[in-house]
Amino acid sequence: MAETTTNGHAQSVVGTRTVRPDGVDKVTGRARFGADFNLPGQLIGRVLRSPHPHARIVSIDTSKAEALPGVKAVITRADFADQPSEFIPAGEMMMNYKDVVRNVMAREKALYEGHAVAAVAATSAAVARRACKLIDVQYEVLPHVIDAVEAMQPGAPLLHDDLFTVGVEPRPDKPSNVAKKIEIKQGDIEAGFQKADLVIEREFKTAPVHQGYIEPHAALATVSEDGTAEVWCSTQGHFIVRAHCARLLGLDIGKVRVTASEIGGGFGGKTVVYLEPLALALSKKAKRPVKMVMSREEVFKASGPTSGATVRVKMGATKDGKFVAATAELKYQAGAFQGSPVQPGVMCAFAPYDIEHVYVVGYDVVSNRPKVAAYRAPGAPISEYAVESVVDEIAKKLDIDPIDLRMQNAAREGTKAAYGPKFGPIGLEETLNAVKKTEHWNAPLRKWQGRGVASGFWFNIGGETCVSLTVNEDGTVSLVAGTPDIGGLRASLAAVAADELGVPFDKVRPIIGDTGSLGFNFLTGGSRSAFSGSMAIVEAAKQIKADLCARACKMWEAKPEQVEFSDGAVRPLGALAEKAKPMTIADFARVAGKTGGPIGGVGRINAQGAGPSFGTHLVDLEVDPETGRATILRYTVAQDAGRALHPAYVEGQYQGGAVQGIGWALNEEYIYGADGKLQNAGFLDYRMPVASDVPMIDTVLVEVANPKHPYGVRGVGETPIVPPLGAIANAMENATGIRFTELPMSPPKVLKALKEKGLNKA
Amino acid sequence: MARVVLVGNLAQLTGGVTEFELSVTSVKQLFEQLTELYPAIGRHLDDGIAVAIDGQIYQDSLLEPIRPDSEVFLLPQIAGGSTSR
Amino acid sequence: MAKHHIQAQVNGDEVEFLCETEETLLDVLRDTLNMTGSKEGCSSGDCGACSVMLDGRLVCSCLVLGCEVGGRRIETIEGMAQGEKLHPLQQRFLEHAALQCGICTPGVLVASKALLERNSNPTETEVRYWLAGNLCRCTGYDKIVTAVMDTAAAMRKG
Amino acid sequence: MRYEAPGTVEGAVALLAGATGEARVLAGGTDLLVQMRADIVDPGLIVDIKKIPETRAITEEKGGWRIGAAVTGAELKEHPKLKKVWPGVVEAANLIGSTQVQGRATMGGNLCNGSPAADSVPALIAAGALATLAGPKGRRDLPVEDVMLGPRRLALEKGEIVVSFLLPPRPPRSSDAYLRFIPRTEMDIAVVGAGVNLTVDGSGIVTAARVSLGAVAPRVLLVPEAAQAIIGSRLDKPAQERLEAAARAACRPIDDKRGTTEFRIDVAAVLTRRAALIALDRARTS
Repeated sequence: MAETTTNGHAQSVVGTRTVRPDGVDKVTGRARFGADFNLPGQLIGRVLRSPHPHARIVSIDTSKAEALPGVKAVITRADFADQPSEFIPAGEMMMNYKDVVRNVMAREKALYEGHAVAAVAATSAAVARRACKLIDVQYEVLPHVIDAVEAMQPGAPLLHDDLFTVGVEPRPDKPSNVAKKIEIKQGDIEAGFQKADLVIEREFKTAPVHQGYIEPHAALATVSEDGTAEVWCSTQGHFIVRAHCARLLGLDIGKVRVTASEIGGGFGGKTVVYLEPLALALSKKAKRPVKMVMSREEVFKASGPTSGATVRVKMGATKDGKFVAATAELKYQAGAFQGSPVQPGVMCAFAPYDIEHVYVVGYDVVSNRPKVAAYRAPGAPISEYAVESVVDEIAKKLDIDPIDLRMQNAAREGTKAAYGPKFGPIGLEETLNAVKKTEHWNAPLRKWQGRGVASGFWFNIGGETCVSLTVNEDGTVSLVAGTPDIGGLRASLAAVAADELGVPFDKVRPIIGDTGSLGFNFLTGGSRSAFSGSMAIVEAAKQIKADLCARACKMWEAKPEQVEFSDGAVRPLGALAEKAKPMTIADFARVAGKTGGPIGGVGRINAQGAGPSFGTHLVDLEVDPETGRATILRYTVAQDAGRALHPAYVEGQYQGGAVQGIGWALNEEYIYGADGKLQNAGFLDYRMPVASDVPMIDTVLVEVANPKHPYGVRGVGETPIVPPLGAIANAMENATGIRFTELPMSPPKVLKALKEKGLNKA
Repeated sequence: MARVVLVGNLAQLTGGVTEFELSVTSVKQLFEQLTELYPAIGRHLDDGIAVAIDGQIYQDSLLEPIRPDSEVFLLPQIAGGSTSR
Repeated sequence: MAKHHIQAQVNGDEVEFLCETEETLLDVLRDTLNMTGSKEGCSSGDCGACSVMLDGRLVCSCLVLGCEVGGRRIETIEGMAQGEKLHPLQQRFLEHAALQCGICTPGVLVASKALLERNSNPTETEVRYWLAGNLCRCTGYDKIVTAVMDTAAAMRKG
Repeated sequence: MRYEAPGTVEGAVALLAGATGEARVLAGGTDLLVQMRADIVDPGLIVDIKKIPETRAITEEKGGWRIGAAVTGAELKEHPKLKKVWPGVVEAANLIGSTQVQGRATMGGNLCNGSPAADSVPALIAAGALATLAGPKGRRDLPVEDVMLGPRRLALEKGEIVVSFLLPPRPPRSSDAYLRFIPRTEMDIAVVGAGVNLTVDGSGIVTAARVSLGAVAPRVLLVPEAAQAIIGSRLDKPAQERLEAAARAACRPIDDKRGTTEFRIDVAAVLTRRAALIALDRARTS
């Protein structure tokens, strides 16, 4: 890889495909994930969950369970103080503490099948299992509602009698299941559609899907008599876990120490707390460490997923293809408590395009399902799938190449985004061009094969970040970051540190520190960790360089302008160069004590300037007309990374996001029975793509530098899951001539549609 | 005078007014002036609001400077960028 | 009833343990023998994260009872590297960035090793179907398949 | 929970016959262990039959093949001869689960789990396989189609186990095939399964056939009407249409999370035709 220069320092490691520092532990089984931690004397905790989707909890009798030998603690709603209504950021979405305390442990009502109603800690898993069966819960079963649209109807079963729709003036006098109505407006919609030669309006439905991380939630907690607490858990944000746990258990934040284990996938689903407060409460009662691990069934029934939704999109275009007006109505399932990702869904819907007149309205709707959690670009894949489908139909009706149509309307630097502000430098056009240049775009297709293209957008964020760099006695560097590393963060941050300080990559040891070792870090989410972390490292390295230059000046009796730091050493300039030899970081390390003490820097920032990220996906698939089964044949992802700190792990984000999107589009869904119970709470019937379901995923790394970042970095983690749904739906239309408006496009649905058109013959 | 635009539901707290001309030099001043005009909006500005100054989005950053010719948008925070704990 | 007293061979070492009938080989490995390299993703044989070799056969250790393995030979991820030296698959998984979060990696590596021991020159399709029982949610499988095929090619050259 | 691994059929039968509470036979365990974990079953006794030599053997017998009930899918696949003679049976057994599951799963377990969606059962029924049972009253042979009565309901008496399967001798120009439909390429339970076994004469006319369908009724079906539809034909278009019609007529499926009634019937017809054509092609060239 060619050497490039940013901010005057030569880069040798950034942009190369280094072996990740945490890699060896992960290929040898040594890496410790959530369930791999144990403490002497630990108890095993287990949760008793509601079998009913909606029921008033009349009484809970735990006496029989407490009497069982080996049971050391039982907790219920009575063990958690109620919380006032107050919104806080729960990972990538807002959540209300009043709801958080009710979600971790049901209070007045159980609001979904799998809702925690009690928990036990016992000397073995077997005893805990038996104890749960001995807890007597009296339920008054209530009528339930699963579908969001049904939940919006008057007379639908009401989940919360104190929930009044926000965003409607005047404030409704009756409670409902609609928590929030949000709108964005731009220009004059009526006037806009007047200018349209072609107007297309369609309604789309998507099913709720789970993040599907392979590692179930796990937590190990211990609380001592003086109220100091320690937690080891699998999370995307241990500082957030600390904040939530301290709040729910009434502990001082400073007394709670949380260590993030290696995390076995999160995708947004590990940004909230489930087991951690329960393990702490049990440990507090039992005075012993308590370990809790969810089963896969619990993961499906009581964590995640993201919203299912109904989306109506209307777009108007002139006959030469200019988009003149667009409206959308989004109804997102929030699950049992308000807080679906409908807000970002609303803001992202038309973000890739330059449209003068836009109106989008969204509804946040509760129903008897698990509370949704963030999932990779929360809310965006749903609304953008609907829009990309309509865009594809416009291209077809106007007989314009779908890439050219997107290019003609693409947002570019200076375009006023549908959600308000103007875009800075962005790479949508570049990704469209990149896709058009691929051999894939022009490859021939056979009968029953189809090709689809779609673009996608995600904001990306920065946020509070604290990173420390310490130069050790031998000149090696310890890097401590506070955002859990899910997909190669340590490799990226170590590369930046190596370049900033001019030390070899393998002399930098990056670790993820616990909450006691750094200032507050917001969680790994919003595609922020490499973006913000690398900014903080630049800041920390700056401090070290300044310190070393100052020490050199003292040692050489020189003035600041007579020295400079470059390529890993402080160098004397001009005349001074005759008397003094450059001093490397290792040289300083050896005399650190003599020259003022330990050498290090701490980057403490609230990272701003996150660069929006755009991607365009291209997919070929083949449909078996006799069974309705679609096979993905070929896939290409082009996305703007700004600057790829570690190209292999950026590609990995693109490929992983694309395949998650394939699952969302074709087979994944939460299936409920009339009884309101989840019927496919396992990997067998919740059908995530397996290795034989997908082809190689080709990637094109587009790099339109983000001017607000020292290396030009943009977040890359979330955008890759946005385009697949639309691209695959468009490919299905291209293969069959049928526009599918409901996800997943599973074989029974596809075959039914083919039959209705009399196409179900090979 | 900086041009200030409210995006989304905030306008409901200003009786529907979505655009202002305000002479402010920082986000902090902007919030103070808006709160004087519309006390109801204050609580919402404390948290959950992002500010876009000339196209660049800032997630709760009170001290960002605003130039006289700046175009400022107040929008909901994206992806929980808020850092209140 | 009393626990079963089992003697077996794990990664070449003779081990002895006590277990209840309902405890799986995975429970025994992780909780009794403290070998946490094999992961529990589903305990129903659907994710492959607990893959181990049992008398030379690839199995999900969550679908084997601990009391079944008396006198048998078990190989886990912990036994894959030879002393200081990583197995070629482990080395190439690192070089190809074939892991992200890494939770599925031990199972994928054990399964891939089993494949290459039977088929030194697998096609992409053969690799994908052999690994269909190993779920990975991070990588989209691309770099995993590439790493396995690249390792096979290198091992054929010897 | 008691665990026993007897070395003889008699030993296993005695244990099961003498059991007071719920007793379960453990072969590959790929269903039993999952059901135990999910609290669906909680047996007081588990009898592991893998230590019994005859449940683990594949032997030639009177021109046919005897396959032990506890032989794994992987072992079937690796057998040098079996795949040539009974490709349909072997490919069906090899569709049960992942590579890992193949290392454990057995046809005995697949049958005795009592699921209408069991992959190996339609192939065994199409093959005309007999199940050899052993119980307190001694041994008996039962056609595989008569072993399963309904979901989780078997014709086995208390203490009775399936010891092995007997695949009959093969006339020349005979072969079989099994196809199933799943939404993914692997790791799913069959939404529909179709097994076809047939013999053709020198001129390529079908002289004998057996057709079996899985996952379209409370039990795996033997469909004689479907067989009749192609016997005497070269499986030309009209014969294929008769075959599909007969397959459709036999289906009595349910709507569930894996597929709708309509979908199952449509796909059953398609898979039956496709499996028949594969079997025909194999028979001609065998």
